[in-house]
Amino acid sequence: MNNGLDAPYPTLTRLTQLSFRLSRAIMCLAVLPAIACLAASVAMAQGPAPVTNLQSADHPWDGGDNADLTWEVSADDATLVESYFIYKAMMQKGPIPADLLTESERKYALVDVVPAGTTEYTVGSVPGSGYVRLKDLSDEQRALFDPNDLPDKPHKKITVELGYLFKIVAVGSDGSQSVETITAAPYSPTRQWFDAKRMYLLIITIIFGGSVVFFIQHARAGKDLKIRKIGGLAAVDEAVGRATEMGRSCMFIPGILDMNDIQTIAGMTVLSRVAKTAAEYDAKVEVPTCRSLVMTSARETVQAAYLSAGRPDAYNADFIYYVTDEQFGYVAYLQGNMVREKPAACFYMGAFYAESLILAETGNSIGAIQIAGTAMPAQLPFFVAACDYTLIGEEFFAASAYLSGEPEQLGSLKGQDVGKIIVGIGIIVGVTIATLAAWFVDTGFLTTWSEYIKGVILT
Amino acid sequence: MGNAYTPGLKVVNRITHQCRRILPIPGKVLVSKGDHVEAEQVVAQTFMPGDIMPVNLANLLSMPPSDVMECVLKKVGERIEVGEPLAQTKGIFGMFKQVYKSKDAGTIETISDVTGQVIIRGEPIPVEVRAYLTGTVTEVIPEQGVMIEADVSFVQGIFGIGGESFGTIKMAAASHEQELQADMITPDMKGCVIVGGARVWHDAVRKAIEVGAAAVVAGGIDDQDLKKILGYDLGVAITGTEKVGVTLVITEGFGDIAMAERTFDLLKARVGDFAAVNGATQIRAGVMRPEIVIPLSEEEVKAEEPAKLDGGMLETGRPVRIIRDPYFGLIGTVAGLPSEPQVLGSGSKARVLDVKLGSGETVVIPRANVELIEG
Amino acid sequence: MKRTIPLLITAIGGFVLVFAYFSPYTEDWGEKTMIWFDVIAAIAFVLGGGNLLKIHLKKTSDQAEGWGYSVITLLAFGITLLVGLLKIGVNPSPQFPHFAWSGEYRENGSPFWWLYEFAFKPLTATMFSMLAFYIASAAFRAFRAKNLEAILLLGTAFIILLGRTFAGVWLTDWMPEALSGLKIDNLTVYIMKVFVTTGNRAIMIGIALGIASMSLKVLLGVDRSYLGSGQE
Amino acid sequence: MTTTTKSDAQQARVILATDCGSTTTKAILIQLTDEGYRQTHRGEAPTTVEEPFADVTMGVVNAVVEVGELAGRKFIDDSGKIIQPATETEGCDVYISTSSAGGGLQMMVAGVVAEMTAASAKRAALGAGAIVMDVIASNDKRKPHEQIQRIRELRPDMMLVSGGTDGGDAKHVVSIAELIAPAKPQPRFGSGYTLPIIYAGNKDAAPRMNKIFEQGFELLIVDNLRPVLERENLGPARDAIHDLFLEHVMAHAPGYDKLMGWTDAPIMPTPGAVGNILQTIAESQNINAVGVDIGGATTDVFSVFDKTFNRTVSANLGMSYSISNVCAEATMPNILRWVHFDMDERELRNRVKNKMIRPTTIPQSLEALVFEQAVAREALRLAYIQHKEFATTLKGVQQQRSVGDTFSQETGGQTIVDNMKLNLLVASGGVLSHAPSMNQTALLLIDAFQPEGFTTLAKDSIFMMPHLGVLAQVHPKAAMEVFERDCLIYLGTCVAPKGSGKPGKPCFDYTIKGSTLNESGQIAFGEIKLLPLAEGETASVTVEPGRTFDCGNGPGKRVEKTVKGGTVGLVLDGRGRPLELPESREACKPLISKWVEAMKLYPGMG
Repeated sequence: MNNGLDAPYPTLTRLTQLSFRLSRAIMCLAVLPAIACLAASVAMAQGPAPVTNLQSADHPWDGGDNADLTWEVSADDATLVESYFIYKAMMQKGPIPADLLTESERKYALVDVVPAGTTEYTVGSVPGSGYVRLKDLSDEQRALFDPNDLPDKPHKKITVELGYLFKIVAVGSDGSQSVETITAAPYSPTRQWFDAKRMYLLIITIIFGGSVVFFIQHARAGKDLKIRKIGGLAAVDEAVGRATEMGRSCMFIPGILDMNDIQTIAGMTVLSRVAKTAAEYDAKVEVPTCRSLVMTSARETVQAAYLSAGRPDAYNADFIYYVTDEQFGYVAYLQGNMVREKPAACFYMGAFYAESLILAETGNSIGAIQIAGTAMPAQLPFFVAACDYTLIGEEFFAASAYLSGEPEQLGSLKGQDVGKIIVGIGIIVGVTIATLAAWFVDTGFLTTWSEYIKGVILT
Repeated sequence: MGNAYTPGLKVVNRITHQCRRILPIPGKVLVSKGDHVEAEQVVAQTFMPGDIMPVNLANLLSMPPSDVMECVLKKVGERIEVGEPLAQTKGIFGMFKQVYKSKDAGTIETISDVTGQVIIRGEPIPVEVRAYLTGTVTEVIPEQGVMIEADVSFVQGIFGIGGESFGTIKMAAASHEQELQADMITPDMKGCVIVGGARVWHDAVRKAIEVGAAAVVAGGIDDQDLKKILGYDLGVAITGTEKVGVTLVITEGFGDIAMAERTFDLLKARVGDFAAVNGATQIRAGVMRPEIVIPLSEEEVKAEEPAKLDGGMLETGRPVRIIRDPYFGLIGTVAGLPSEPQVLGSGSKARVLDVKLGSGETVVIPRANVELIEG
Repeated sequence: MKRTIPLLITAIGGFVLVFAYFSPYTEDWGEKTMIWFDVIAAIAFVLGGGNLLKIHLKKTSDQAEGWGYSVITLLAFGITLLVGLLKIGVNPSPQFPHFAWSGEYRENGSPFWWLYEFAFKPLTATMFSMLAFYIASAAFRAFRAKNLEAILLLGTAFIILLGRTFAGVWLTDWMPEALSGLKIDNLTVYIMKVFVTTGNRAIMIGIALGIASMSLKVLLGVDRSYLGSGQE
Repeated sequence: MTTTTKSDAQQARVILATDCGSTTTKAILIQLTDEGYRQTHRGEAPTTVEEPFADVTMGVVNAVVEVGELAGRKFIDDSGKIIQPATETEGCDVYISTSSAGGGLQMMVAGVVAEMTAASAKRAALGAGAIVMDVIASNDKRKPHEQIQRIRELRPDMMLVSGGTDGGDAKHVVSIAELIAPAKPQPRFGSGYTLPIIYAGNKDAAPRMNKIFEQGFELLIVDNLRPVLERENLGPARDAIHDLFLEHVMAHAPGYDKLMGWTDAPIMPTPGAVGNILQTIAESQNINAVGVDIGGATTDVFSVFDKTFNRTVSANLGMSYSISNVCAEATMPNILRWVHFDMDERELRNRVKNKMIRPTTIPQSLEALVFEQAVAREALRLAYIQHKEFATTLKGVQQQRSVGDTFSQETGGQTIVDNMKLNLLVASGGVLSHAPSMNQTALLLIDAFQPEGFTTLAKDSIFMMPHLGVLAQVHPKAAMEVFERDCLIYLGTCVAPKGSGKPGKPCFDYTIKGSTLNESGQIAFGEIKLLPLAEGETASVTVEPGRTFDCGNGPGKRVEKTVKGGTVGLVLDGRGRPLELPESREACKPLISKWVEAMKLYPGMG
């Protein structure tokens, strides 16, 4: 996919090219009065000299949502000019018919206002190159514009689908405007294979992912790894045992999100353990789900668990069923079921929202052993308060490693520790720089660093 | 502290040996008093109630256990064959009925509406008891078994593995001090009781299994060899049920130790005779030692005087075997029986005896550490 | 095979999403992957609906305990499905006035809208409102001053709860400007901004790392427990 | 029977007690002297339960006659019965007996979940003095047919079936019963014996039990031993075991019906009686105690912590029949780390096996003794580990959390054995009681049990605890007095702080004030010191542990306590807890040598 400016349209036949041009011509006719209008307004003010040699170029290493502009300052830059107004206009992609090279009839939108002396600018999504909003302008500046040109909402982002023209107007301190300078050819951005904005993230990802993989390999080599005891998982046997002794069921609730949520997957790993224990104890484990796909996966998980426990005959698919996709409908069902059937053990493993406390409190009132695990920070306090055991965020994801006891899985936890070290170093460096920058305000480089961390690394 | 010594192992040329052959549960005795029985002859048999097979219908057909009663198609006591429908669900409005076909044959023992379980009892298992001892039935215990008596040559081992087996005696070792190696075992020893001398090696046992020997008798065995044969480290000396392929009898103990000459000579004298061997050992209250029983032919019975076994008292002049380090395995005679306890090298006080060893040396040994050589 | 193919799909799908994040060029591949997921989820919905029907029909057929509720569920399910699917009572769209079913099934005043607005919404709201009671009961139980940590937390919770009410503002209103930091409402804001955020971030970092490593394990097929048990 | 004699028992002047073990019957005589009740004489005779005698009373009479001869009293009248009550020269006021003849009471227990009701059932059976042959539970990972096979194979004297809370599970407990009934275990005592079954499970399932065990079983239904998961109620089940033991098991053992007629209190299984006395002591003195009895085949551990009694039997940890199993479980390197000189491993392995097949032999040389004591350390250590795992808080209990526990979510089923809280450690059994030197016994106990803080060490002089256990039921005062004065031989006290440090660095400072012993000094980490403090003496010991060491009041906190002396004395143990030995044999040997020397263990050994 070559989006170069001069590239012909290989797929377009001559006919379509013709019709294309025709339509352009018709459009041109329609906007003629507007051109006249604008030309008049320009002629009215005797402003500073315009900028020259305005060029638009592709911004490297991006997703095609930026454009780099360069220009030479106005001759009056040092004297008259206070700022440059940068405008952008969207248009069809491709070469522009010769007769439309000066398309001042296009709908230009103000992108930014830069101070005199500036010679380059990146239009796009990079911080600092955002679009100007009406409220950001001073009253004088605002007077220069038709409010309709500056809608108080973000302009459309640059995309590879369209072409763009840019213009710059030098504005004097008295409000006088120069003649506009327009880019010679429409600019069509291109997408690159790599997004430079995500460079730091990529580095961190590679270090982190690499260390996880490294430790997994390391563990495969047979190195013994220790893991802290996680009470909530150790208690699975106890909870299932309680249900068995009391002749009640175990209820497993895999959260309210679908299988594409990692929390639901983590929940499934715990379910596999719960089901295996239940199979060994010959207890009943009930899994009402809120998504059909979760039901299907849960069935697979439970069946495999029963098989590995050597009791395939005890598996009953009817205990894993679908209730409803509706959050509160699901909660209503669960609550009713809990109050009627009084399960002796309740497991909440997955993504939860407002229903967390409703479920956990109901479970508590019926005297069930409750074990919860979620990575929803807002719901954690509720689970902690109402459940016997709670797997807090990270522990929840460590569950599968913990339960399997396989060295390679435990290795991944070690890899996670590397991640923590990176974060720890990052926090210490960041906090130190930010603190110093706040103390020595005049030391520019500290502020720059701190801005760089905030603006580039952390986005 | 009445008898703080191990009663010795019997190694006798001729003894009237009695053996009790009892069914685990009451059954039918097939021989009558006075009958002559052969070692491998069945003397009593019975049928054990068959294995029970629980079938959890509630799970298999996904229904509450309380429904099981209505859904089972058979009644308690009825027979069921493999593939025959055992139960059918009620279905949804009479449709989608599920049928469970039995995977086992047997009779329905119970149907439970609490557990949802049906118990099928399989075919009765025949249990037979063989005579083991070629001899005469001296007593019939109705419905239980028989007592069999015969004049035999009798050798008790100290330790064995494997159950009862039968075969003719064949010597593999030339002397009681020769170790039993794999190359000494030849294919013609199939079905035989192989007699070695001193330590039996692990690969010799392997070879014996390979050639299909009935039993191996040797003086000693190394702990690690035993571990290799069994596949695990033996913790408690209760054996007899191992399925290693051969019955093994050790006459002296663990380590490099030669078979007692007397034992070796006795076995050597009976080469070619038919012997019954049992490796079952149980070292607990009611001790059981492995044994080699060689029935005597009638001429032999006449020829030899039955050995007179006394109660086995420690007396000066009696042959004893020392059964603990530092003199383990040595044989000597009682030279003195001091009555006062003495302080041992270990610092404990115990009753001791003086033993005159074959070398002429006299050593002091705690009474607990000697064993009478009987017979 | 039963294991390998799902693992392959997971791995490819997952890595495409990761790759797409870093490579603008392949941005839309990720979107496509997500669309595949939606397709699968939609198919699975049929399974879910079928399962729902089966369970409640069975219950009704067996006249099991509480089968009346099952009948109601079935009716509700059927009616909603029919009304929505057949677009009953929907005004035709202006574009196709001759087709009665051309309108929007959720349009205001339609029976489906009515069901949503007057049956579904109030029911949902009822469930949600129960939360308030449970918060009270959970807080009552959880905040027992058993040890030092509990006492600290109890105190903090008290300040925050008070700060969120008018009483809190009113109670410390008399404080001079110099001590404004100690006003309960300000304290609340300060606690929420500094301590709560700090704690939350710590948990968030753990969660993020957990998610990353878990995802990696799933993608690499190290963790297969979601496909059943750990063994092949 | 018991109630009437109980009141008379308080005036008893002469008490006779026997314990019918599987090989010997031991009789002791307790008399009221000027200094209260004292054990005065003892005698023993071979047990006569098996053929050719087949009458337990013969052995009892023989043992009693021996006691009578020593005491110059006549206990047996011409008809061969014990004379009661006592006169000046004849008879006794109270006669009691325990029994473990014929292998003791062998039971099989069943429950629903192995860690819950089945564990409670096991606790009840063990507490009553039974040997638990196997535990059947729905989650014991055996398939039903394997469970049936096992029930058929074992021949228990009695079964205890429990499971389900009251109103809880019936399905599992009924299905277990449904397996037992058709499996029809054959009792040891032959076909005339109907197997007694105690049902102590969900009361709702009791009617079903009646139906299932209608034929061929002797069913006794008692209160649920776990009415709710939060509470255990073992009393009724234990009592039922004792009753059935007498009614059925004993009644089938030869001669016991006669013996039962003689005794003034029901005959108890020996270990049950030991547990009884330990519980009585712990309760009356308000202490925590651990008792151990290491035998040839099994090792029994008894503990009372915070008034909760637990007993475990480690079936295959013993010093003769099971010695090979100890070596297999503990592994040779673990055993050899306690040996301070070189030994040939292959030879040792064969020696161990030879001991297994000739269990009655005794070590003759010092080397053999050192090795045997090393094995004993490991056997005791393993038995204690098993005990710790068994003696736990109840499992399956709902935890009430408050926000304070967020980051310390303790699970149920934690062990209640806490060495720091342990006050008294009592040893009995051949290798401990008959060690040539008491110092060996003391260090054996310390090494194997690793008591923390201040712990009094004692040994049961002549294994009198079973007798006293029964006596405690009829005459607690006499039992207590004899226990204190004659039964226990105090070895001394061990002072050992918990924690770890660098070898050679200070572990704790001590100051001792006593009538004969007045010393102060410092113990370095890795050092052990023996100070003489004779039996009957006490001293006040002040310990100031280092920062990382805890002697009962928390790390680095000073502790002051009065300690009891004994035949060994006061042991100041700075080796740290848990006691860690270097992995390499070379590093281990000099260390052990140092300790052996400090404790004067093997004086004959250069």
